[in-house]
Amino acid sequence: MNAAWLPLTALATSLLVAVTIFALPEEARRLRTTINIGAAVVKIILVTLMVRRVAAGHEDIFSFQVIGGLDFVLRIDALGVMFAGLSSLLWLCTTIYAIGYLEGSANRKRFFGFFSLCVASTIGIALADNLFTFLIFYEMLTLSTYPLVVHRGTEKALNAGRVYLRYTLSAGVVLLLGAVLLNNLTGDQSFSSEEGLGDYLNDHRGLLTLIFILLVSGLAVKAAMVPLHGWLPRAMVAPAPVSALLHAVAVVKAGAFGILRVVYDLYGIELSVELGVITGLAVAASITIIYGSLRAIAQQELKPLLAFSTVSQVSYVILGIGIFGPFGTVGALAHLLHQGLMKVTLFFCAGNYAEELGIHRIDEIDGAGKRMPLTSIAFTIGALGMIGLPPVAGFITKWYLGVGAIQAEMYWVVAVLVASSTLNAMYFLPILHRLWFRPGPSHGKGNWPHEQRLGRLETHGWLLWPMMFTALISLGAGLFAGLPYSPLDWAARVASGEYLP
Amino acid sequence: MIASFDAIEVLLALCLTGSAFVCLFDRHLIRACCFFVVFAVSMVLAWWQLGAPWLAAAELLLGVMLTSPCFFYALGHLSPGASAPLKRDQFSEPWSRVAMRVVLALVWFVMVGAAIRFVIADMVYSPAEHPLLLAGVLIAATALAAFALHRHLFRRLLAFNLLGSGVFILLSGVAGSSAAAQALISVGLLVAWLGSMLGALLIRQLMHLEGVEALGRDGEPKESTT
Amino acid sequence: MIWRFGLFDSTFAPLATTHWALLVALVFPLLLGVLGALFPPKRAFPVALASLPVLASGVMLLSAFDQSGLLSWQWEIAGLILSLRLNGLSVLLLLTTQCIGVAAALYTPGYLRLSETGPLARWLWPLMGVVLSALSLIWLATDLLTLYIALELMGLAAVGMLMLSGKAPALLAGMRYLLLALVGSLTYLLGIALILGHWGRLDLQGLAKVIEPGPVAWFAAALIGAGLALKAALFPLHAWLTPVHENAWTPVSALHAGLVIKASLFMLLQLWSILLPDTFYAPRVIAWLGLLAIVWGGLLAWRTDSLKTLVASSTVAQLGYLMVAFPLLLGPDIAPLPRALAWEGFWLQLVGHAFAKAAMFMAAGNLILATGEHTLKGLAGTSRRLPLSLLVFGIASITLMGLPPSSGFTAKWMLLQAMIITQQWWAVAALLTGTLLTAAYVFRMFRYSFDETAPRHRYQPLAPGMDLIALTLALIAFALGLLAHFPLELMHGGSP
Amino acid sequence: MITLLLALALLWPFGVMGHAVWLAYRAPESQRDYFSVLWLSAAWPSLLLAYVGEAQWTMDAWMLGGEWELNSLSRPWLAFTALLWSLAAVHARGYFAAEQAQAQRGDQDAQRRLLRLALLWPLTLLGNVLLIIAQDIASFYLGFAVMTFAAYALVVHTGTQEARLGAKAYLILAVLGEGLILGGFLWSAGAADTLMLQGVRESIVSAEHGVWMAALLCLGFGVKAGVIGLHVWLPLAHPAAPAPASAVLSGVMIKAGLLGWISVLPLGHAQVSGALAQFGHWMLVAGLAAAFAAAVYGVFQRHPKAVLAYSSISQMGMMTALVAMGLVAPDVWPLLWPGLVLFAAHHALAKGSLFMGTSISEHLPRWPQPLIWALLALPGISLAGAIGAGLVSKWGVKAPLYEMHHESLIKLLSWAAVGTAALVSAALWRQWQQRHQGGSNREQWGAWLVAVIAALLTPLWLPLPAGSIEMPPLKEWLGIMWPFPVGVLFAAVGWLVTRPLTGKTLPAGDLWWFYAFVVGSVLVPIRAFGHCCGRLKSASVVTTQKAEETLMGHLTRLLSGESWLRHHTSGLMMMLAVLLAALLMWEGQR
Repeated sequence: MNAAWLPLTALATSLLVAVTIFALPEEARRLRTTINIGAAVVKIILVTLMVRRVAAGHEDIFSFQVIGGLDFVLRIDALGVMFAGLSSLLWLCTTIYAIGYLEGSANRKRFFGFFSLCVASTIGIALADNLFTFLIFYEMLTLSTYPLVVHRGTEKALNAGRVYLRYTLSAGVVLLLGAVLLNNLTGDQSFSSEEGLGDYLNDHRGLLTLIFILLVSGLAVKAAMVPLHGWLPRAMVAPAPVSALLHAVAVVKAGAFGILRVVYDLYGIELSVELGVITGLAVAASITIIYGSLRAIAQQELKPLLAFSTVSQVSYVILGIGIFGPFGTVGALAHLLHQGLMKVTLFFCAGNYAEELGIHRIDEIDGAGKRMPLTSIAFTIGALGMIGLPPVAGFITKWYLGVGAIQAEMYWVVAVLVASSTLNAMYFLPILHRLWFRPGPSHGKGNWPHEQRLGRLETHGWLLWPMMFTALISLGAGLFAGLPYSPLDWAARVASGEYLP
Repeated sequence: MIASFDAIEVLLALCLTGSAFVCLFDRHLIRACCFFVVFAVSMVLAWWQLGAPWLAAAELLLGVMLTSPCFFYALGHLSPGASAPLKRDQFSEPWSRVAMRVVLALVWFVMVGAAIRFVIADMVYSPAEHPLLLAGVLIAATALAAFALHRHLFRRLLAFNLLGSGVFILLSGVAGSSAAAQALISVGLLVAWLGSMLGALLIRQLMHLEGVEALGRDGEPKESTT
Repeated sequence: MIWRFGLFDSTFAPLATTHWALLVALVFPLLLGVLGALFPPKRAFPVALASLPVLASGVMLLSAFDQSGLLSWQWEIAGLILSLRLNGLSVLLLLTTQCIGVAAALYTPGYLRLSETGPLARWLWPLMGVVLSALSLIWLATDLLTLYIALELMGLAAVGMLMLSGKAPALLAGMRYLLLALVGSLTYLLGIALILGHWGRLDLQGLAKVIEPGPVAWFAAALIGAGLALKAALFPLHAWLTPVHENAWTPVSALHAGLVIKASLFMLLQLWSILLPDTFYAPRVIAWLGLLAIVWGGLLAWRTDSLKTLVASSTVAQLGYLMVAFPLLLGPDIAPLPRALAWEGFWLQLVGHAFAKAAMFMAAGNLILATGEHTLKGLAGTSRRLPLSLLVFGIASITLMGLPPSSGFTAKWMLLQAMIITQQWWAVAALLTGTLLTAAYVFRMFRYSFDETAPRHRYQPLAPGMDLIALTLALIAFALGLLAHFPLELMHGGSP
Repeated sequence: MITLLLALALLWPFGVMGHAVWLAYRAPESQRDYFSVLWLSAAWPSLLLAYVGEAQWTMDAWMLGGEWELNSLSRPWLAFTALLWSLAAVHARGYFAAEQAQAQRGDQDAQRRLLRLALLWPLTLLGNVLLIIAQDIASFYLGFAVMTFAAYALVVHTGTQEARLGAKAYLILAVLGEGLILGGFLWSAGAADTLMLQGVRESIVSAEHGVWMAALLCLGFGVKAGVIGLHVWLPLAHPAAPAPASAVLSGVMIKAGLLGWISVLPLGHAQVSGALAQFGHWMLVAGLAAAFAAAVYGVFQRHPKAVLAYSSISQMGMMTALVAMGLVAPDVWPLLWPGLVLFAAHHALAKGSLFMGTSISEHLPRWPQPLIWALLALPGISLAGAIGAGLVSKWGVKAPLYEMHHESLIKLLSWAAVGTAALVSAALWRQWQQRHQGGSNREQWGAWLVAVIAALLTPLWLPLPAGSIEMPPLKEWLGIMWPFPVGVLFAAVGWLVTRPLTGKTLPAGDLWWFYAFVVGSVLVPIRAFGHCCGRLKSASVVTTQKAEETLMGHLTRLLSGESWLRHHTSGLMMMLAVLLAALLMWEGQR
C-alpha cells in the first residue's frame, strides 16, 4: 500500500506554516507561536508514522512528472526518515528556543517564516528520491537560510550573508552541473535503485569520477569541508537558534546527507570504492577534522569556536562514508544524528550565556556554572560528547568509525580520531574548567558583561527546556544506544540495507 | 521608347540621389528640410513612373503633405512664439567616427547591392537598366550611415525618413508593383509618417524641457559624449 | 524546425466559436483600451471585469487547440493573403501575453492614482490595448505582411507608452528608442523585400516550402536578423533598453520587458528557422553574443545604483540565455533529443522570464513608489516595512537566477542538458556564470534591503492588490518550474 | 536481589549528588552539611555488593551492549575499593570540618569548593565502581573516563598554585591516556570485531599487530598506573590534593590502571606470541626501573605526600613487573594473580592510611606521642612487608615465583622493598618534621585508625578465592622481612651522608619539568609558524581587497562602455548585418 500523502503531508506541514506565517501580521504573536509549535508536533507525529511504516517495510512514494524524463519524487526510506526525524525533532526544540530567544525583537514574522521554509527544505532533502528533487530543496535551503543569516541586519551580518551566498551559490552551480551531467549519462536515476551506476563503469570511468568530484565538491561546501568552510564561522553572526539549526541540522547536515546519498544511493558503495574516490573523501575529511580542531583551539569567542568544532565534527560523517564497511557507515549515519543533537545543545547553551549574561568570549565565562547550572551541565554534556567521551552519543560514533577504519585496514584513521579527540579536549576542557572551577562574577569577582534576569529559573523557560531536552537526548542516545529505534539502531538498519542485498 | 523611359528614370534617380544627399549632409537644417520636400516630390514622380499610382498618391499625401510639415514643426517654424527655432547642427564628429561610417556605408552598399544582384540576376550585366533601384540602394546605404553618423536628433529623423524611402524604392524595384509590395510600402509609409510625427513632437517637447543645447545629444544629458 | 512553429496544413477547420474567440483575443484589448481612454478606470475591479472576456477567449483557444490540434485561418483581401495559425506555442505565448497584460492592466489604476501621473495617463489605456493586440497578432500571424504590420503597431505603441511619464530623460530615451526601432524595422523590411523579390510570396508556410539555402536567403536572414536583434535588445544592440525603463511607468515596463522585446525575438527565431535551416556560424555568432550579453548585462546590473536599471539590465542578461540556445535550435547536426530539449527550454525560459520580469518590475515599482527612492541605497530597511514587495522581488529573482524550483531552473536544466549532449561547453559555462552574476546583483539589492541600521523614512502606503498582482505573476513564474509539464505538453502536441 | 543491590550501588551516588545539589540551592547557608551521613554512605552499597556473591548481567540496551560481572577478580577489587572510598569519605568529613565551618559562616569560596567536592566525589566513586564490574569495553571506558575526569575536582580542590599545577599535569596526562586507550581499544576491538574485554584479550593474542595494541593500551592505562615516564602527575598532584583525595587517588584510582592491564592483556594466555613476551620483558624492565628510580628520587623529597607519591610509583612499578610476568611467563599467572590482587588491596589500604596519616600528623590528637607515631608507622612497615598483611601479600607473590623458579625477580623485588622501606621512613621523618598539634577530630582519626587496621588485616576480609592465599611458612619470614630494617638503615645513612650537602632539593615531578621544557621549546616554532600563517592570511586579505578594488575600478571603467554602445547602436547594427551576411556567404560558398 502506497501512502503517497505521507511524504507530501510531511513536506506540506512546514511549507504551509511558512506561508501562513508570512500571511499573518507581525503582531500576531500568540497565534504564530501556536501554529509553529502545533505544526512541529504534527511533523513529529508524521515522522513517527513514517518510522513505523518504514520499519514495517512499506515504501511510500509521491511523484509527478516535471518534464519528460525528469520526475519530482518524494520517497520515504530508512535513510531519509533518519534525517527527517532529526530535523523534525530539532525543529520543535529550536522553534521553542527561538520563540524565547527572539522575545520582543523585531522582524519575527520574517524570521519564523523563513525558519519554517528552511525546515521544509530539510524535509524535502530528506525525502528526495532523485538528484533533481534533491537539488530543488538543496537550493531552497540556501535561499531560505540567507534571510536568517542576515537577520540582525548589521554590517557584519550582511557581509556574512554575502560570503555565505558566494560559497553556497557557487557550490549550487557546481552541483547543478554535476547533476545535469549525470542525468545525461544515466537518465533519471532514483536513489532507491539497487544497481547503482555500476553498468557505466567500463565506458565512462573518467566521466563518472568527474561527476563524483563535481557533486561532492558542490555538497562539501555546505558540509563545510576544508577548504570550502570559510562561510561557516562567519555565519555565526546569526542569532543563536539560527546557528543552532544551521550547524546541527539544516545546512551542514544537508551537505553531509547529500554526500551520503551520492555515495550510497546514487553511485553505490561498491562503485565508489571501485572508482577510488572514497579514499580521497576520507583523506579530505581527515584533513578537515584536524584543521577544524586546530582552528578551534585558536578561537577567543565561544560561537566561532563552536563553528570550527562543527567544521571538524561534520567531517566525521564524511569520514565514515570514506570508510568502506558497515561499521563506517553506521558511524557516519549515527553521527549525523548524534552530532546534530550535541551541537544544537552547545549552541543553545552559547545562546543562553549570551542572552542571560552577555557572554561572548571564552574568558568571560568564568564561574558561570554557579549562575546557570543547568545550562552549564548541558554544555558539559555537549562538550564531552564532542570530545567523544562516553556516555555521551559522540563516543558511540567515534567507536564505530574507529572499528570500521580498522576493519577497512585504514589504520591512520584511528590516529586521526584519537588526535581529534585530544584536540577537542584541548579546546573544550579549558572551557569546562572555567565554567566550573574558576571563581567568577557569581562568586563576587567582577561583573557579567551584560546580565539580564530573564526568568524565574536561571534563564527564560523557553530557552532552558529545549536545551535540557536535547542534552538529555544526546546523553540518552549514548547511554542507551542499544535500544531499538535509537539512532544507532536505525543507522545499523540503514547500513544493513546498504551492504546486504 | 525604352531609352526615353530610361532617361526619365535616370533623371529621377539622379534627382532623388542628389536631393537625398543634400538633405542628409547639409548642416543648415531648414535647407535640408526644403530638400526633403524636393525629395518627396521626386518620390511621388518615381512611384508614378514605376506604375504605382496608388503609392504615388500615398506618398503625396503622407510624404509631401504630412511629413514635411512635421519637420518644419520640429524645427520650430510652424508654431512661432515657442522656444527658439533650430537652425544649424553644431556638432562636429571626430574623424574616426566619420571614417567608420563611410566604410560602413560602402560595405552596406556593397552588401545590399550584392543581395539585389542575386535577386535580379541580370542586373549585373546592365546596372543602368535599373537606375531607380540603384538609387534606392545608394540612398538606403547612405541614409543608414548618416543615421549612424549624426547625433542631432532632427537630422537622424530626417535620415530615417530617407532610409525608409530608399528601402521602399528598393522594395518596389525588386518586387515590382505586386499587391504585397504595395501593401508593405503603404504600411511603411504610414509608419514613417507616424514615426516622424511622433519624433517631431518629441523634439519640440525636448527643446521645451531641456533647451536647444541638449537636443543634439544622443545620450543621457549628464553623460559625456564619446 | 518548421513544424514546431506550426507551419503546415491543419487537419481540422476551426469551429465558429473559435473564430469568435480569435476575434475577441485580437480585437478586444484594442477596444478595451479605447474604452479605457474614454472612461479611465479608477479601480481595479472594472478592469478585471473587462478583461474577463479576453482571458476567456484565450482559454477557449487553448481548448480548441487541445481538441483539434493545429488550426489555421487564411483570408485573401485585394490580392493579399493574410494567414494566421494557432499551434501550441502560439497558445502558450498568447496566454502568457493575456495574463501579463491583464495583470499590468489591473495594476495600472492603483499605480496611476498613487503616482500623480498627469494628463497623459489617459493615453496609457489605448496604447496598452494596441500593444496587447499587436502582440497577440504576432504570435498568431504567419505571413510577413501581417507580421510587419503587427510589429510596427507594437513598436510605435510601445514607444508611446514608454514616454508617457513625460520627463526629459524619458523623452530622450524614448526618442532614441523610436528612431532605432524604426530603423530596425526598415532593415527588417529590406530583408522582406529581398524575399518578396526573389520568391514572390509572403506567407510563411509557402515560403518554408520554396526557400532553399542561397545568397538571397542569407542576405535576407542577415538583414532581418540585424533589424530584429536591434528591436529585441540583443547584445550589443541593447543599450537603448535601460534608459527607456529607467523612467517609464511600472506597468509599461512590465509589459515591455516581459513581452514586447520577446516578440521580436520570436519573429527572429521563426524567420531564421525558415531562412537558415542548417547553418553553423550565424546562430553561433548570436550565441557568442549571448554569452557576452549574460556577462555584460550581469555586470551592468551588479554595478548599478538604480533599482530600475538593475531590473532592466537583468533583461539584457536574461536574453543572453535565450541567445545562447540558438545553435541548438538552428544549428546543423543537432540530434532530435537535444533539439527538443533546447526548444522546450527556450520557450520555458522565455515565458518564465516574461512572468518573472513583469513581477519584478512591479515589485520594484512598488518599492520605488513606497519609498520614493530610485536608488538601491534608498531601499535600506525596507525588509521590515515592505516585506511583501521584497518577497515578490525575491520570488521573481529566483526565477531569474534559475534556482529551483522555478521555471528558470527547469528551463536551465533542459538547456544545460541539451548543451552537454551537444558538447557546447562554453554555453554551459555561460549559463552557469549567468546564475552567479544574477545572484550577485539580486543579493546586492537584498543586502541593502536587509540593512537595519538605516534611518526610518515615511513610506507611502500602496494601493490594495498592487503587491498581490505582482505576487501572482511571480508565483506563476515560480510554479511553472515544477509544473513545466503542462506548458511543455502544449508544445509537444501538434507535430504533423 | 543482587541486581537490585547493583542498581542501588550505581544509583546511590546519584542520590548523594542530588542531595548535595539540593543542599546548595535550597538549604540555608548555615545548615549546609556537605558531608552528611548520606554523603558518607555513597560507597556503602558497593561495599555490600562485593560481599554478596558472584553474579553476571547482560544488557543489550546499554551503550554498545553491556556486560557486567562480579567474579573472583572484581569482587575483591570492588571490596577494597569501596572500603577505602568509605573510609576516605569519613576521613574527609573530619578533614574538611574547618572548611565546612567557614562555608557555613558564608565564605563563598569555601562553599564553592566544598560543593564541587561533594558533587564530584560520588561521581568519581561511581566511575571507579563501574569500571571494576564492567566486562564490556564501553562500560569500562565509561567508568574509566568518568573516574578520571571527575577526579580532577579532587585534585584541584584547594585551588592554590600547586593544586592547579598538579591538576593540570593530571588532566593533560589523563587526556593523553584516554586517547591512547581509545586508540588501543579501537584497534584491538576492530580487529576482532568484539565489544568485550575478553575479546580484546583474544584479539591481542591473535592479531598480527597484537603487540602494538598491547603497547597502546599499556601506555594508556600506564598513565593512571604511574608507569615510569608517565608517572609525573603523581608527585605533582598528590601533595596538592587534600589528604582523603590523595588517599583514594593513590589507593584505588591508580589501581584502575592496574585493573585495566589485567583486563586487556592476555595474561596467562597459553599462546602468547614471542613479540608479546618480548613486550612483557620490556614492561618488566620498566616496572623494576620505576620501582628503584622512584625510591631513589623519592627519598629526597621534602613534602611527605610527595614522598608517598613516589612510594606509590615504586609500588606500582613492582606490580607492573608482576603483571609483566603474566606475559613473560604465562604459566605463573594463575598462581600469581591472587597474590597480586592481595598486593594491590593491601597497598591500597596501606597507602590510603599513610595519606590519611599525613593529615593526622598535621593535626596531632592529644594522645601519647609514641602511640601516634607507632600507628603512623604501622602501615608503612606493613607496606615494606615486615608485618601483617604486607608479609602475607609479599609471600603471596613470592610463592608462585619460587615455584616457577624466578629467583632473580624475587631478589629484585626484595631490593625494591628496601626502597619502599626507605621511602616510608623518609615520609615519616618528613611528617615528624612538619608535625602540628591540635585541630583533629573524631572522624579524622577514626577513619584513619580503621584504615590502618584494615590494611594490616587485609587477607582476612578480602573476598579472594578460598585457599589462594596462605600465611608464609615461618622459615621464609626472615627472607621477607629483611628489606625493612635495611631500608630504614639506608634512609638513615643516606640522610647522614647528604645532610652536609646543602643545595636545592629535587623538585617533585622530576620528568614533568623536562617534558614542559621540551614541549615549550617545540611550541615556540609552532607558535611562530602560527603567527606567520596569521600574518600571511591578513596580508593576503589585504592584497585580495586591493585587487578587488582595482578590479572594481577596471570594471566600472569597462561598464562605461555601455554609453559607447548606446551611441553606436545603429552602427553596430549595420556591422552585425554585414557580419552575418559575410559569415553566411562564406559558409555557403565553402
